[in-house]
Amino acid sequence: MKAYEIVTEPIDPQRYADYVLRPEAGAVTLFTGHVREWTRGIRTLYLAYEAYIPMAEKMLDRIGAEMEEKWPGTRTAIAHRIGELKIGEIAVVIAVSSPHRRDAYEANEYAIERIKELVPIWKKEIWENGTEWIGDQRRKPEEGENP
Amino acid sequence: MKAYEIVTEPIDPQRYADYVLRPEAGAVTLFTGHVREWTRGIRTLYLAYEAYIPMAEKMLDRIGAEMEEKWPGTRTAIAHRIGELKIGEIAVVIAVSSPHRRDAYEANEYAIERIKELVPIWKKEIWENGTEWIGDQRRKPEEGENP
Amino acid sequence: MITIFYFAGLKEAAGTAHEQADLAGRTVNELLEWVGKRYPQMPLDAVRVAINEEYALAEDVLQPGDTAALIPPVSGG
Amino acid sequence: MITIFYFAGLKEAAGTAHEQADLAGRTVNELLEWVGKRYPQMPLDAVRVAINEEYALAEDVLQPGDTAALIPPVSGG
Repeated sequence: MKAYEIVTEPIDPQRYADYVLRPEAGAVTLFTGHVREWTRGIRTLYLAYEAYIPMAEKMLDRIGAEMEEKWPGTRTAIAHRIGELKIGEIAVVIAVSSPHRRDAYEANEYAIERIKELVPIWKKEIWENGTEWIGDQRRKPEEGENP
Repeated sequence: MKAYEIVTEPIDPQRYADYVLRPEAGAVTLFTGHVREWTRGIRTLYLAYEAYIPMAEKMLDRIGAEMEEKWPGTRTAIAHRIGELKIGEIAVVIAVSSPHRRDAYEANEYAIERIKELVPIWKKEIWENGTEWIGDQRRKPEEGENP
Repeated sequence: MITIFYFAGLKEAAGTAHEQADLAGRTVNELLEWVGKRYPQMPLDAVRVAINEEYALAEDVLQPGDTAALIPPVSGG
Repeated sequence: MITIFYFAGLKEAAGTAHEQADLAGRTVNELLEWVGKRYPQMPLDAVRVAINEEYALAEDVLQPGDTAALIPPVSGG
């Protein structure tokens, strides 16, 4: 595995937690983002993720570098899956280890916020009655509200 | 497994993450606290944890109830291991699932802070040249500073 | 009679994990005074007391059959 | 020549994932104008442009051989 990667197969989060653990780490935070069945009353059947893979991995790597600068002593691994994902499956995993817990929480949350700003990955929701690329300007069926 | 438990065997964190996952959960945060080899320049050989088991489980259960009140829709599982633990092994695991990620981070961090205030568990550090019950008023060898 | 539990460093100072004492009707504060006289080396400054697995106040009164646990500063996590 | 990449909804609007165009020497802004004329239905309001896998500024100038990716609002995580 790479510390920052786009993958097409199911994610085993424990591999990323193991990757960041070191003898000086007292705390590991592991975030997993999962496909939700219900979002604002609309039932999702499954999701499809697409990425601009080389740029996405470069941006994940950059986020990791930002984290090491902001929280020295942390170690990070991030993976995002693309392709079709079923309900409950893991889309993204972020593992952070740190000597102290505060940094592990803060750095981990920073990572997911930056991923959502920066990394060229797109989510398409597939419902019973339609599909939508999330993040774009089109409206959802039956709702008329942007996510 | 119980959602709030004191255990004596090695902790498999994934069991707790799986326990809290539900179709409406978009985010799972998993915190693991590990035995560190080095703390303020002193090398730890291993740790020994002791608990007032029935009260500790009751307090973990109470922390979970506090979390469900503060962050409705979250689901939590917590385990703390007692006995002798080697470097790198997991002493505590906190798994929180939530529809949205912000709550999963906040509630998880709340749990570890409350555990450190409230739950009757004690850590004894074993070094090459001595031992100490952490939290008590005695001083460490070679340092003269309370942790 | 009540049962007193000692943990961590307190257990080492007492040389026992638990004992019984005729302290029913006494307050938590009086229990701590009794323990302090019995074990002069025991560090009681930051000790909390739990009665029947719940943290108790200094003025709470022990009932016959209660379990009183002396809780030194905790260090889980 | 430069290579233009389209993703997500933009790819569906363009009907292609990538194409080549003679836009070396033009700015990122001019690239977006060119795309907007070519695909009038394409939603370009919130689109960012990456040149060679780095986010670019509106005034950055395209060089021969560059790859320009149109990045609609991202939704990873």
